[in-house]
Amino acid sequence: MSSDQERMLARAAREVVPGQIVNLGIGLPTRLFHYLPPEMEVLVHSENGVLGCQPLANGGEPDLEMIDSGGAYIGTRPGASVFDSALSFAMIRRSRVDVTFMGAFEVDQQGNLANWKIPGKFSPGIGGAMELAQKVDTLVVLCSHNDKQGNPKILRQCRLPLTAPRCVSRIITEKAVMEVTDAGLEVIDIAEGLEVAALRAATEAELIIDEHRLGRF
Amino acid sequence: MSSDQERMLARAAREVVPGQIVNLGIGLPTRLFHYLPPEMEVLVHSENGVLGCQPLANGGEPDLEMIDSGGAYIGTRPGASVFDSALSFAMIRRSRVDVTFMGAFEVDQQGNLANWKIPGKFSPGIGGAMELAQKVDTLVVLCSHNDKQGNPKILRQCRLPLTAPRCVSRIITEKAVMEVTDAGLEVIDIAEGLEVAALRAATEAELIIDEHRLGRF
Amino acid sequence: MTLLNQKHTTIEAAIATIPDGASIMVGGFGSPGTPFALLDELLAQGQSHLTLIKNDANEPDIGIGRLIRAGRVDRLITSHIGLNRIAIEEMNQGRLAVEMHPQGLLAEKIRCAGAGHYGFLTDIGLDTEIAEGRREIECDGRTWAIEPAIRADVALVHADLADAYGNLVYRGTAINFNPLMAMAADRVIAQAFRVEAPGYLAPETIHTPCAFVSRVVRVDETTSEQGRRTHVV
Amino acid sequence: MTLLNQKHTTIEAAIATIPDGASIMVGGFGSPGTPFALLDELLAQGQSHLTLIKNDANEPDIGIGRLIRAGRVDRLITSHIGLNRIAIEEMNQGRLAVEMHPQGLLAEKIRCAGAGHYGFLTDIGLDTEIAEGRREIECDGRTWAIEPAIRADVALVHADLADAYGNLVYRGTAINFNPLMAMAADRVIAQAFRVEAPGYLAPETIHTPCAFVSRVVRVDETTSEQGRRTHVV
Repeated sequence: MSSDQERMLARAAREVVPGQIVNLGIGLPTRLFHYLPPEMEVLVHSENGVLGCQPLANGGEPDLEMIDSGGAYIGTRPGASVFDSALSFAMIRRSRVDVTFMGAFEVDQQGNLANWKIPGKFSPGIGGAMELAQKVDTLVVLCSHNDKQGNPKILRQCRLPLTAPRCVSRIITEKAVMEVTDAGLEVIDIAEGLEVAALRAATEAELIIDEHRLGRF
Repeated sequence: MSSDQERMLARAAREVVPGQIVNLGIGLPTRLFHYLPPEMEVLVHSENGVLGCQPLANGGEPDLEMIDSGGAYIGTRPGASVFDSALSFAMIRRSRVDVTFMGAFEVDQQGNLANWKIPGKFSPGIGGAMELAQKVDTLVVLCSHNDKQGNPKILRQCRLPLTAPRCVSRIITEKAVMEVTDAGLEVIDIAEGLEVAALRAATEAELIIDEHRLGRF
Repeated sequence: MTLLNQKHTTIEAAIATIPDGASIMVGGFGSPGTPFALLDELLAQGQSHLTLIKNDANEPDIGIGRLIRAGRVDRLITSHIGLNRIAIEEMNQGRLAVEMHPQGLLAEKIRCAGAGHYGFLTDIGLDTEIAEGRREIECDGRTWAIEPAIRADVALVHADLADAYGNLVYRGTAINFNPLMAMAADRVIAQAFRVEAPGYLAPETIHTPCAFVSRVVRVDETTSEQGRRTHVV
Repeated sequence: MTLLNQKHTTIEAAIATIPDGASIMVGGFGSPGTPFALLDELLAQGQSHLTLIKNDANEPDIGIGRLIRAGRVDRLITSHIGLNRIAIEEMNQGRLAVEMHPQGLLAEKIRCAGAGHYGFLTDIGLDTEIAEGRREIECDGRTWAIEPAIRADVALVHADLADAYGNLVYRGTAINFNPLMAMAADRVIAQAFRVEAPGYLAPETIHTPCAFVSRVVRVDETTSEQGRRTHVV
């Protein structure tokens, strides 16, 4: 994992309040697991049917019937429960999951999210992302600021098929932490050492920046 | 219990095949419990959420959280399960209950059943009767042939609000066992000592009777 | 939602969050699963103009029967009230509005709210009196009735065991409507005979995961109605 | 339904009841809960033109991946097939018809058939690509999509423990779609690591009551994929 990713995860962990129920999407968000202190009373929900996931102890023998939705073998912490897929998504649709962290192909200044399909290239199915995006109160996107070709992923308007409209609360990239507000994308934190002009140049969306209140991470 | 009722229950018990799942309605049908031999592998379903009810042993201390839908304290037999009301009725609507026995205010020669409401007099609510009547493959009505005033209960056409249309398979009264067929109500068995003419006189519905094949009970 | 570490509280504090006019789901089929202690506290605190949603009306002198007698219930959504002559009288006198549903549809309407849907399409009760007033639609050449989900502000549920996060385990036929109501209400208050530390309950044995539960209180097995009554349904 | 005392049988006899062209629900999210032994027997017996309903497509060399590779599957109803490149290829080449649903809707459509309804009304996916082709209706001033239930001829499920009547207990995240599919298919074949005498399982711990299960077979924990694979999802 790159140091950028480590910094993003450490920042993302600060979004979690003790006592919350948290869902972690496939990819980078799953790694957030390791940034929540073990003593912190947080239950990690995984949509395949478990509440209270915990990283498997290093070298621990995996239980072959215990995985998270990303396919990793997991353990459970005290207070954990397992249940069927209908109950798991009832929990999601009833907004009983407090926060979900997800990756993104594109996210825009209205809070629209696209992270499941690239027509003609990538369409393995939407899995559980749509219901998580639409129904969890706080959705935090955790993604690189630009794609591998350097194109912005933080857009004025998503071009790919949406996972859900107007669902994103916050975006955390290696360059900035942004909040989706009625007025647009407000930058809360900017990466240590990064100039505001450089951030704007790497971003297609309009950014609202108050340099006096800007945090660093 | 009258000897008529005992005879009806003994006859009704012959409708049950080992290995079946059986639901017993409130009132007389509940008593059928005691006519199924304990060694017979039958699971009694009660719609409040139990499969595998068993009469409480005489003088046995009741478990205050174990009742059937009629409110009687019950025990369970090997293979029993308990579950919530949604699952209990899923079982009913998916026809996973093989046979249900019910009382009746009125039943008619089309197999219509009325057993839940007497407008202006009796309307405590339908409870679970409607779904049982509509969805269980074999519905056996267990009722007196006439009401307390001597009026027929086995009619050409029900007059009270229906529990479900065309749902009854068999009717067992103290006077006869009748099968609902496309041609009408066919008498299978007649009470020991009862004349066919007397049966017809006590019945409003048209009865199909083949005296050569008539059983006695 | 309530934070996990703030759910275990007193019965007084839990019930004090319920306002006048609240819609309240109440677990139980007859006595088993009825949260008697929570209901008695609600009676003591005095909330009124309540809408109750319960399979039945208990009996005149226990459970929601006491609330109905005390004139605290404006409206009851239920399946069968045959064991409570007072509720029937109040209904017939027009002092208690009663909405009746077939029992399985009532369970499913509650579960449907708990699953986050608007409603479901059923063939139960077509061509009967129950069908009156229901909206019907054609799908795949057949007629189906739309049954809207039933939600509530509050659910009061009874469990056998709980942990401090609000995970619940029911017992016997006391399960009935409790897990469904725990999904369907905005605020869920659970009573249990024991409230253990998280980790006490095996993950596979939990009937209602804590995500659905807002408050959990311990009630005494020997002094609540659960431990004494021989009345049922 | 199958009589209680005639459910415990051999894997060969159980699978032999499945005809060509059957629609088959298959439990499992990734490997946990996938009935590998039943699927391998289905592969061995040769049934073809199957419609499969499963959360995912397993991986190319295990579970339903083997059936897809062998050209035995005409159609797959699923939520995500990202871990099976062969299934994606077959789909892109037009040799495998794939119908995708959001995972929670797929679960709920199956559960809805299991509850005996036609369908349910949801707001999930309104104003997205998923909404295309769905019928929508207005209720209480809002728009809802009709999601029809999904049923099947057969369900193949994996349990940890069973009894001879077909009562099932699942373990860990191997629960997932199994109890829902057991409700929704006309014939349900369950595999379990142990099949005990009725009475062995405590009534409160049973996840799927035997009423929903047609056949139960014991499979060996150490030789089935459940016991060996490290592949997941």
